Amino acid sequence: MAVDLAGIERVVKVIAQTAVDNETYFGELDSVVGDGDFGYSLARGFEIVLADWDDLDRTDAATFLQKVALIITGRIGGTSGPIWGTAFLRAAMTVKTRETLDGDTVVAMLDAAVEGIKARGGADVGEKTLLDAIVPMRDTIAARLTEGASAKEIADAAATTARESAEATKSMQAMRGRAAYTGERSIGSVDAGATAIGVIATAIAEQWA
Amino acid sequence: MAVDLAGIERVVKVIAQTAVDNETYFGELDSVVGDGDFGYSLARGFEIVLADWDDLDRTDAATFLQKVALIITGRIGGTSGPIWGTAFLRAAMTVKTRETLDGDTVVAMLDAAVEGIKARGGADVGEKTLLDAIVPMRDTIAARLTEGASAKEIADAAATTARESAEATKSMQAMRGRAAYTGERSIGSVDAGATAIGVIATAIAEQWA
Amino acid sequence: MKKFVNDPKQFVPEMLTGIALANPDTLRYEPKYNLIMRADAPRADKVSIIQGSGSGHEPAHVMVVGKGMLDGACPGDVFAAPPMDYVYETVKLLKSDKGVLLLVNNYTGDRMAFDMAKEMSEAEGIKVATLFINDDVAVQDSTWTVGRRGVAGNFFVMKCVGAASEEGAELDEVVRIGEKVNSVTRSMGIALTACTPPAKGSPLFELGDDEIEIGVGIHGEPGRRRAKIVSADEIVDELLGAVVPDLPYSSGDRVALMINGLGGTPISELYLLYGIAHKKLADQGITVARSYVGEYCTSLEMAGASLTLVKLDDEIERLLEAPAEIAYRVF
Amino acid sequence: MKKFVNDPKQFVPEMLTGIALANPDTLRYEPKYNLIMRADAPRADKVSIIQGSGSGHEPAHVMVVGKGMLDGACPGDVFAAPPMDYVYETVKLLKSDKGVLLLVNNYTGDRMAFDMAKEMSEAEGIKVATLFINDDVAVQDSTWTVGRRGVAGNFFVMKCVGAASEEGAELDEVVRIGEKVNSVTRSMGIALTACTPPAKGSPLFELGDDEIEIGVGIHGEPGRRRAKIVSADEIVDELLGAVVPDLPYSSGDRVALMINGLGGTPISELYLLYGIAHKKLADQGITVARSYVGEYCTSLEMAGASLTLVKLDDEIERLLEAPAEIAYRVF
Ligand SMILES: Nc1ncnc2c1ncn2[C@@H]1O[C@H](COP(=O)(O)OP(=O)(O)O)[C@@H](O)[C@H]1O
Ligand SMILES: Nc1ncnc2c1ncn2[C@@H]1O[C@H](COP(=O)(O)OP(=O)(O)O)[C@@H](O)[C@H]1O
Ligand SMILES: [Mg+2]
Ligand SMILES: [Mg+2]
Ligand SMILES: [Mg+2]
Ligand SMILES: [Mg+2]
Repeated sequence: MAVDLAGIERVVKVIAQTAVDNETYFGELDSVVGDGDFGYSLARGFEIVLADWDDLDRTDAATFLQKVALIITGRIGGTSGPIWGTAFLRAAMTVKTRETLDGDTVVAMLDAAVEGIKARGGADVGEKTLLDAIVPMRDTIAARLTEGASAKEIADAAATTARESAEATKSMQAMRGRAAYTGERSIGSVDAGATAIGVIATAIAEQWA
Repeated sequence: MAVDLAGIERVVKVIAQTAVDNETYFGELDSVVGDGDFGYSLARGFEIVLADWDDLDRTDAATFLQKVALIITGRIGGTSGPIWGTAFLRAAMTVKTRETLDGDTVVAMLDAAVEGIKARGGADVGEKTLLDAIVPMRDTIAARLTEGASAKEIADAAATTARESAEATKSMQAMRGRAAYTGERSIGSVDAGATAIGVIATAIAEQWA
Repeated sequence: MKKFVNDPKQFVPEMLTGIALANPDTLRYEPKYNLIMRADAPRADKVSIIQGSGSGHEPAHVMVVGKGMLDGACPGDVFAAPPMDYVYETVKLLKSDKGVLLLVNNYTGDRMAFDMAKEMSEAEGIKVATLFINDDVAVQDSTWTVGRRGVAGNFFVMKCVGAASEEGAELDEVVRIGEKVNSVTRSMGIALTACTPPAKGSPLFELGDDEIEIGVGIHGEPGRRRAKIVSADEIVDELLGAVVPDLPYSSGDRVALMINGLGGTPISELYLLYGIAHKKLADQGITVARSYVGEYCTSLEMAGASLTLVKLDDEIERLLEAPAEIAYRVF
Repeated sequence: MKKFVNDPKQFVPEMLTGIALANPDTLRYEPKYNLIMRADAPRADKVSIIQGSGSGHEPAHVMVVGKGMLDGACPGDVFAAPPMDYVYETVKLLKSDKGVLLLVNNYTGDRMAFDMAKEMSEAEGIKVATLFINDDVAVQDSTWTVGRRGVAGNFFVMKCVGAASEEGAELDEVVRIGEKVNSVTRSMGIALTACTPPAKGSPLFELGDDEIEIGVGIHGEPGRRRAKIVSADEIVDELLGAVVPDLPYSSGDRVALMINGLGGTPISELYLLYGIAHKKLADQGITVARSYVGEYCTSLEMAGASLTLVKLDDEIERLLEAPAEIAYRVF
């Protein structure tokens, strides 16, 4: 049995809707030491995901995710297009070889996404990017899985970690992307990409309520 | 006997010094419905009158006034250069045929200046220009002369009339110069040129103290 | 005030010095008269074309001196017509057997300085003509005699008389052409912000965060009325609504369309306005045959734009197409 | 926000529409990819030159498409690198037997989009090279791998590779020239105000009435440090002090000097800066042989300026002199 398409769809829709809903907020975050376009870029891309929603190829979960990845890569500009597109593409490739959308699959998808992001942008943890929210979140999920927590518990814990980790980027100096040009002035404000991950993870957790 | 050079010199110096001292104030006045350069233009020209002061040809009062007129015409830009230059030139020509710098001479000089200004700029009384201060001032001087007032009394009365007349331009609509382009919006603020006449007349009167 | 400036009194001379240093082979600078002139002028076989006006309108007029445009420009200080001496001395330096044409943006101060300089030059036997440019439809000319103002449309007059004089046309002919171009040119401007003359140090008027001035001139003076900011579409409607019926420009006409930036508006916004205006004119049957988008006649750093239409005929179109080389350039 | 704009999301398409309508004979517009391309491109006998970058830098890069410059520009939205698709589709439309050169201002997003598009195009057998432009000395490149930013100096790279490709140079040769020009070009910018992206509606940062940002980029991002406003002389000292020692430019060198306006600064102030910089360079024995004053690469309506130096040699000078015809023009 292939991975449950409905589950993937539900998560993707939350991600897309959250990106669209938070256009202004994400843009403000990127204005502090960046160029303010992050919210706009994400929203314009995920808006198309939502607009094309009914027509997306649903042969299987992997194909569906791949189509979403193509829209993101093709339609989102700035750094976020390639970064988020690569993450979705790698996640899609993971799903191809999996049977169920369980905790292990989620961790594997996140691992693939993280590797893709690292490969595409050359960043690593601690350089004040969205990786500083995704990687700790992935670790929390893995740990709670081992402890045998419920899906809802895991989702909540993932969201909490993502939010806290995003908050922790405040004290970091940006080493990647446009914010890095401001040097030490980037210290003291949260990273826009990491914060977006926190907001999205929270929205996903709320779906389990 | 020719007109007393010292008296002319004293008045010209007060005019020049007052124009220089009030650069900012006159500029602000011209900003309301004009282009803000009136104070700057006057100051740059009269600054040169003061700088060249010792070298000005003092063959007689008429020559001296003519030299001042040339500096003004040659070095003041905007509307004010030709207007003030013509006024000084006409006043100089009046002095040429006069024996003393008495009240009559002053009235004759003002009449000549007013005619010059009208000829140069096509304006008349009531069109919200410096004429609306000069002409009433001239009438006050003429009237007080007939009454046999002292020089000091006449100077004070002239200053009061100039100031009050300048204030009265507030209710006029500008029909000349740049302020006229704003149409009815020019009503409600005093004319810069008229106000300058009031300030200068006041400074001259103070010299008699 | 935040500007690139040293002593504000040296603003104009320092700018002119920059222009001269950037164009050592083609231009000459006479600091005494704020004069930027062609290094190869005057020429006996060419009518000399001179502009004055105030400073603060750059590239007009000191940066449009050159082959096919002006022979000299002698501006006054910021927003002040040149003192009469500047004009008179410039005429003497640029006098040519073919004559001298003085282009005057129609303002009281400019008219007086140029009229006086003309009289004095003629007294010395110099052949001089003046041409008053008055393309601004924002100002009605019933109530005051000096009439309409000259604004960005002056570019077209300069271009055409520049081209004609370069071809060797006689003074009368150059004047005829200039007057014709002026007579078919109309403009109107809108400001989004005020501007700050360096010597004043503060804005000439205050505009609220959501306000615009309609019908502004190019000297930071307030316009005809104030309004709430509206969309670019509505702004173009307002401008076309004032300009088109004035000549009028009608269906079947070929026109040049200029969207002129007032100094602080980026060219991206100017092209956005251009596209809208081009389409709206096409909807009225008016063909935009030539386009001019950018800064031609500014008001220091004022944000805003003006729209100019020129009704074309074969002669005007040919003169607009003629080559020209000026300090204001890309390459 | 006070701008000439309708729906902020349509800001870029409406600007591009304006460019296309103003240049119907020479340019073609492909709305799907924000692409402005030469109507006569691709040509089998010419390397195609493509730029991407974000919007908001006009005239760069959509207004410098034309003979002797770019074959196409496919910008992203304001301050956003183009989505990969735009670049990939543009390459396919402009592919030539002689090859395609992608000019990339060196930013993370731009590099990724162009690298991905290059890979995909090569997989289809298209000959593609990329050239990263990184002239900004405000950014040191020790700590982060993407290195220095590309700013207004990109004009010189575009001009030279445009001229070389127009002459029929092979891809390798065009790349060699572009890399050489980039290697002798250095820039630094200063902002007097922040700028406001249309879709954001408020300024990207706040600057006090007496503050300037030193070392700003061209995306409204804050600079390296903030300082109190100083005189134009001191500002030029600051810029030259960063730029000159970096290459270094030395006594005896011939250079091109560009004073680039960031969008809201009038050309009068730019020429004032130019004059000061020209003289200060002469004092150091450096000869300014070519001057560029105006807007080349902007940050929307930001007030400010950048200074760029290019060390000249005979080859570069010849290519800079070569004729070019682009949408951004005066006449
Ligand atoms: N090299 C990188 N690798 C991974 N993520 C990055 C990198 N550079 C920046 N980011 C993330 O992208 C976010 C900014 O995205 P966006 O605004 O689209 O980029 P930009 O405008 O700088 O091109 C940052 O907040 C950060 O989280
Ligand atoms: N036609 C005119 N005749 C006489 N005085 C005039 C005329 N037009 C304007 N003025 C006076 O000149 C003053 C403005 O001078 P100035 O600022 O030098 O002129 P501008 O900047 O409009 O050329 C006005 O306040 C008015 O008193
Ligand atoms: Mg960004
Ligand atoms: Mg004035
Ligand atoms: Mg004036
Ligand atoms: Mg960006």
